[in-house]
Amino acid sequence: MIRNILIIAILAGLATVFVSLFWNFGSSDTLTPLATHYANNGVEEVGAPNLVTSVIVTYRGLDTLGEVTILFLVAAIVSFFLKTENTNKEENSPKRETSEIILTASRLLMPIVMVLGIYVFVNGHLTPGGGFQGGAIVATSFVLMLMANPRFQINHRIIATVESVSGISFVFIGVLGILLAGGFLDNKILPLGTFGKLFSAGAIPIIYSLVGLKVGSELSNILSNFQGIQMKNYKQ
Amino acid sequence: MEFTVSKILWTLLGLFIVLNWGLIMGGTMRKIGARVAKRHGIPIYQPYIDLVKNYAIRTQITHGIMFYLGPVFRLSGGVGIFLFLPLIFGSDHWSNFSFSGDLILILYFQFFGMLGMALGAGEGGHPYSAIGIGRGLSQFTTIEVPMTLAVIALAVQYNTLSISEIVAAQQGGIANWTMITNPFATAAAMLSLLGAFGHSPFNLVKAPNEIPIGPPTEYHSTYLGVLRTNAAILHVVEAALFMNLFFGGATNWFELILKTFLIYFWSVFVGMVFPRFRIEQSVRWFVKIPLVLGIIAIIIII
Amino acid sequence: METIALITAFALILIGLFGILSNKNILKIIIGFSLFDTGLHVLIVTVGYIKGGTAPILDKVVGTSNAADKIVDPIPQALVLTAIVIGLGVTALMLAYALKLYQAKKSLNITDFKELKW
Amino acid sequence: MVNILSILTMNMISPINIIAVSLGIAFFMGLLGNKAQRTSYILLIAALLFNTIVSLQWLYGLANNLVEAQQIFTAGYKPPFSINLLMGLNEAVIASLINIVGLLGAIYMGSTLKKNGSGSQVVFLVLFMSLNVIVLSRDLFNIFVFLEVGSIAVAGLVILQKGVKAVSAGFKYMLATGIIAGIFLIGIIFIYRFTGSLNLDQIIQSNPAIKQGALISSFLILIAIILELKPFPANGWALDVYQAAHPGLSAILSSAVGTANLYVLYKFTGMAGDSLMHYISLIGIVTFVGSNLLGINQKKARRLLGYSSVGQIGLLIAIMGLLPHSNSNFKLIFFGILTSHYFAKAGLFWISGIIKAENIKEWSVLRKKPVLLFLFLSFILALLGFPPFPSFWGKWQLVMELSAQGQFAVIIAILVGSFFEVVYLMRWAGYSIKLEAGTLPEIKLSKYIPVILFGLGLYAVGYFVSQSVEFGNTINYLPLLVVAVLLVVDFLPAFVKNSLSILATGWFAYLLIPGQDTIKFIFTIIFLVGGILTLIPGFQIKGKREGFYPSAMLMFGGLALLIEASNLLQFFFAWEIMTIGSYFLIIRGKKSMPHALSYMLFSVGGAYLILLGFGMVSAGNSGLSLDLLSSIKVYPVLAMSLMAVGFMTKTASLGLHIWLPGAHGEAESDVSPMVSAILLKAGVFGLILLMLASGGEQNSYSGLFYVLGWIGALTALVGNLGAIFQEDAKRLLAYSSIGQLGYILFAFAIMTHMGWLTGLTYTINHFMFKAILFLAIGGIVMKLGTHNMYEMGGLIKKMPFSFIAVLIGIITLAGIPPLSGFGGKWLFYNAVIMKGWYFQGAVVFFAGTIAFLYLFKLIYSVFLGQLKDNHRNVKELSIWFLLPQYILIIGIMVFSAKPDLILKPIGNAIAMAFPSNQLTWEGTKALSTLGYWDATTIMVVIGGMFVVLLGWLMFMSRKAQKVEQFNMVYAAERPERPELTHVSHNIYAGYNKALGFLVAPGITNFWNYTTNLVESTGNFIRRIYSGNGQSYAIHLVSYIVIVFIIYLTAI
Repeated sequence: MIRNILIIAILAGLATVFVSLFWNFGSSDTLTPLATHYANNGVEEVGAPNLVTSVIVTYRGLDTLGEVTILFLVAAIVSFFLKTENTNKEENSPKRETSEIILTASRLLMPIVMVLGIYVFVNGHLTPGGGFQGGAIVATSFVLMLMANPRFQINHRIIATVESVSGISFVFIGVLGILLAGGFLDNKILPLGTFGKLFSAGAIPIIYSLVGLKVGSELSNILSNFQGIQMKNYKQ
Repeated sequence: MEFTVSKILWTLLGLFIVLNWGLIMGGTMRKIGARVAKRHGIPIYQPYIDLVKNYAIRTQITHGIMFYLGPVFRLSGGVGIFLFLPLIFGSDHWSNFSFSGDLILILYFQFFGMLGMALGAGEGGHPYSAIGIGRGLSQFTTIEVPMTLAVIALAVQYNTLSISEIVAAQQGGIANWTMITNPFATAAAMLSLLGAFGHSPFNLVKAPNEIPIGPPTEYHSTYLGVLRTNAAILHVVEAALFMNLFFGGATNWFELILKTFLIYFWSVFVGMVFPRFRIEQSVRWFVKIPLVLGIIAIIIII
Repeated sequence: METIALITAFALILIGLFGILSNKNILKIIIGFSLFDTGLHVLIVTVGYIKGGTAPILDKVVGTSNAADKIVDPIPQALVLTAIVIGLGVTALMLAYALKLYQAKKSLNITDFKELKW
Repeated sequence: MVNILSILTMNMISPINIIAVSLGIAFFMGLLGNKAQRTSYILLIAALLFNTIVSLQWLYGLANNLVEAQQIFTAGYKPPFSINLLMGLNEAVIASLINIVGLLGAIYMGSTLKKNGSGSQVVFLVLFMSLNVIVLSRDLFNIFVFLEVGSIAVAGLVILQKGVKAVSAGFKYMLATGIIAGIFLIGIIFIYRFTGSLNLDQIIQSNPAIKQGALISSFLILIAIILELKPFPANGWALDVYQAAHPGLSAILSSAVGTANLYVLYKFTGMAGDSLMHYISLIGIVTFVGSNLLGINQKKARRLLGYSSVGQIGLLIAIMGLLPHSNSNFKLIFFGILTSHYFAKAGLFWISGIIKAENIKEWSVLRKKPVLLFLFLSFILALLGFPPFPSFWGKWQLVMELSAQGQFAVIIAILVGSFFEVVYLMRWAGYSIKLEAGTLPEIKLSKYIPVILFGLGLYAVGYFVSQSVEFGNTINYLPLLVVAVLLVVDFLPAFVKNSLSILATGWFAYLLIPGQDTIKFIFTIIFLVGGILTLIPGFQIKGKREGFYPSAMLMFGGLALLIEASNLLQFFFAWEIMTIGSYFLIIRGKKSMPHALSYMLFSVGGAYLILLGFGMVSAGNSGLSLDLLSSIKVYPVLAMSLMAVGFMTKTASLGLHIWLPGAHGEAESDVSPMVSAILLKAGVFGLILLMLASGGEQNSYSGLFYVLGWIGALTALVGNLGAIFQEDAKRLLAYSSIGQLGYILFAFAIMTHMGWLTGLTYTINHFMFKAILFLAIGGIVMKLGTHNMYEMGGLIKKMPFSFIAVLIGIITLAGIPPLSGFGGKWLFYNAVIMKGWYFQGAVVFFAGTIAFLYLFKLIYSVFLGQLKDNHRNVKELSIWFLLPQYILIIGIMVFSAKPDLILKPIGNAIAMAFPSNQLTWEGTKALSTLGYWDATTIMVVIGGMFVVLLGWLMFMSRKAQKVEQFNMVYAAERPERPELTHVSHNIYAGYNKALGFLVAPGITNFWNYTTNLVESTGNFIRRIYSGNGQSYAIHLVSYIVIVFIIYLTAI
């Protein structure tokens, strides 16, 4: 109890920091010069209607590379972390078979969800959404399958290959940016194309698709690693 | 000053006189002591007899080289002090080799004999020697402190460390003696003297009344003779040193004999009256009264 | 509008932190983190809000010419995406840790893991 | 090599390739899967090598001005519109450091990485990629992203170590970094709000300090990055990771991640106003002091290294906040301290992984591998800022800069923190050198090589930094070169190395002696000729005597440099070199471990006071010349006192003496004379320099010298009193040294012509007789195998030559005429009376009489009395021990008979500073205003008389019969066992009863109490690290709040 009061007191102290930020906040009517620049020149420079995408993939492409790396990293860590020996016989809670209806329905839904995901990342430069969102949706399809059938096995090999190839390609495109255009991750290695079309905005659709593939496979990978433990528990 | 033959001869003559006076004085004191204790006592010439007897004994043993060297060191100590001490004020003949060093030399040369004695007795292998020496040294350290304070007081008072100059400054009547001009220093030094002469109450080191203890037990024959010779010389020259420092020195032999007798008698007198201290008692006593007197002596002259 | 959002965001952050700091159960701590992260995300989006602005996607209504006056700030929106992904990664890793910790001691109480101290 | 590099620099590889190549390879490794571990490991090494080459290439190019700093714009747009990277000289340095440790770390962790498959290697590679990015990036949010990448990678690598400890540590780490990241993010988003930019340069330009909201945002950002740097006490999580993670990872965390985060802080400090910088420095100092305080009682090696790591980084944070970054020396200081930490911490963590010993007491296995032990000690000394390591120069320059700013309180805090660090690191060093060695696990080459390379790197960088420090190029490395040679040839037998050392010492002397003034000449003789004499007994020792000669030459080299020193830096350098050397010499004794530690602690404490004093000396003055000591502008009395106390730790003055008896008493037989007769004089030398510079007779420090006089007198008393109650022969001599050094201090403090003559006479005498005594007693101790005097006795019959040497030694010590000791006494009286220091003089005199007690005990118990049964076959000491003794006896005899040979030139030399009341000479007769002293005549008179009397007695007792050992009168009994008749144990019991209270161990108790207080404070505070990860999170949040509140009240 005392501990909780102490924690509350500390958090109250932290709240004072927030309050002082709050008082200085004020509301704003105009964009920052940086945002204004993007608003005015984003289309011309990058060619994508979705300015957020421009920022993510091009202006702040290095951050995005970092994000992708984080997921990749987590996938790698989880894989060697959970792979290690764990033999717990007591964990053997027998699970009921999933009902036929759910199994069928999930199988039906899975490709649709996947397609949605692909749609979202392919159109990332045009509509709300993008590689991460699309990738997450793709991974959702695997979640669905896992939830429906705990014995569902994701093919590791394929996922790992997709993950790596898309990653390498991302980096490769980035390097192409140095060679062919203004700098690392510059999207102008391809023509900007017609504004608003699918194949426009230079390399953005490609990059975003790669990101989508990569995120999807990474998330699936993480999931499957968690599931791996589950599976082991089954087998015993 | 140089080492001329006549100088050396005069010095040897002086030494001879001092030795004889030392022997006679020693005998006299023992006689007085005996009479105080209502005994008949020895004849006054007894020290001569002892000396001759000791030197004449034929059986002699030795425990090794340092045992041998001990008495030599001891006698060197006594004779050395004599050599460096001006005996008679104003006399070239009796100033010995005092030109080579001052009061400090004499203070430190006392240690020469002590050290040799300690080492010689040590080699004797007798356990009581070590005990005796340990006690003697312990007591000695505290005896010397008031003495040093007194000497410093004197040096400051007369602005010199040369004994001849200190004596010179005291000429012209009793009023000029240090005894009068600096009574605290004198008192401190005279109390130290009690310890230095090693009479009761500070004679635990020699402890003649108890079981044989200490260096004299191990030494015999010639060695003991040497030690006795030294004792006779040392008593006179130590008394002469005090005489020079505090009691106006001596301008002739008679004055020297009188004054040294009285100074020596002071320690015998106290010894007759007071019983013996244990070693830690005497150490504590010396760091109390004499030390305080010495400090007062210094404070006065500051 | 942004006042409410801001207050919500800060409240979420504090609630999340309270969860992190007071719950002994590791899973609940991780949930606290999720709340904390959510609060942060709301905060980021709020900061990018412009009064009366619309989504920063150019179309027929919002063209290049008038975009600067109409849209909200796209940058925080880009940032929040990154933040979400990072939060996701951290959460996943924490869950993996929780699993491992549970396997080791059959406990999810954080006070049970005090082998290292002083 | 240079050619290759310059060709490389023609074509600079863009640093963006570090990211591209690393990530490309990382993704490719994912493709390889877990089967192809070998291939992926090779790829990993290749990628790290590539990074290293790129950064080194830039470093080379930028450092030599071959290329300009490069801005890299991603996506082809200029900042602030896109993320940009900057590769300047700073970045090149930091990135090179990071990439080198990455490469070597990967080699070191090779087996673990291979075992855990490509996944772990990917994580490793990504970690280093992210570290590069956060160093190079100029975009706030980008830095955040890659900091997170790094954090996650670390959290992943933590679990490479098996076991629940690592897992729970990793989880605590994640909790903490999660919260930190949140705070960071809040800061970033608001700074974007208030400045409209994420570009660091633009944000800095907009000066966030002027707007309150922006100020708070930058506060949050800075506090977040500071929290990443583990400030005390909100750092429990980090300590756990240091302790539990794979040592290879701990090394990386401490050196690479720490370095990168520090650089991020450096980049961010531009946003902070001056007021924030103030707090940053405060945080750093608190961390440095606090963490080191808590480290004191730590017994687990890696956790201890964790504490040290946190502390060092705290120091670096403090430096960042303390010095304006425009300060020309800022980078040098920072670099010096950073690289020491970097090399040493990585090296130490790596070693911890090699020897697999958890408790610091088990590190003694290092002795099985001398190279590792050498590296270990080098690393520890580097952390502590000893020369010739980079941190020495860094710390020196830091103190000088702070002094120039007048920030003495800060210097004191830093020195206190350093001191705590010395306590535990040197204790550890002692364990490794002295404790029983276990078995060393098999060492793989891949783990060995990185450690060796880092060891070498440390020395190389140390030299490099020294050349950039002001006056650093005045340092003479010759002695260190000699030490290096001796280290290399350490496998040779001892007599070869002994000859080499003697030659080298002689060579130093040959180089030094010409053109020295008298006083320096005397000390050269004491230091170097004394060195040769005390090295001679080394011929006695068989075998290799590993490590002895480098240590000895380090000490003698330091002493030589001390004499040569003409500026403060040289002096301090020499002082520290000498301290290290002597420490390694002292600790060689069988039971020396605790004593060597306390020696070290007092020495270092003293050295810090000297450093502080030097700082005050340099403040307000230009240059570093030693002459500045006479024109101190800032707190002159305080500066003088600090330096004096500093030197007095070496001379073991009262209150600072408790280390000496153990250190000198337990040292090896030929080391005791080195440290006692020679080394102590280094402190005297320092004091002499100070006192001469203070203006001699007409100084303005009379109060200080008055106090020093009393300290000297009381030291003499306490030292001598301590000696008389010893049963251990060497300790007795050691206490005697304390006493003698007390005399010396007293004499110099008198500050008159006579006083200085006394002091120098004492110095020369003490050198000679203490060397004789320690050589003789040391040789005997070695022969008999015991230090206890009551177990000896009667050795005069077996060792007559040693006896004579000791006899002459004690006569000199006691000051009995006619030997030279008396000269000292005579001068002393004159000096005391002329000065009017009667009471002090009386105390010193009393001490002198006490000396008789212990001298008698020494010579009696050892040489006289009864020979023990088990010593009946003992032989005389070997010629190697006797030779130096007799050479010194000749010296004593010459000095005794013709003191004017030495005293006249000394008198002339000091007449400049002390013109009044000089000693005048009439031939061999010295005249003062008070008295006179004719040493030659005295020698003749006493010698003549002695010979006559000896002859007479020999004649008289020519028929004396030699008797058996037990032939004596003994209360009608004949004793049969020598023990019964050798009264030696506790012979001054009566004296102890009367005056023993004077030697009650009050000072020892005081220091024990202080030590206990510090340790228990550390232990108490340490309890906040309860092991509960949640508590650590609470600490973290509270830390933010508390710092914020303090900060808020200030603005």
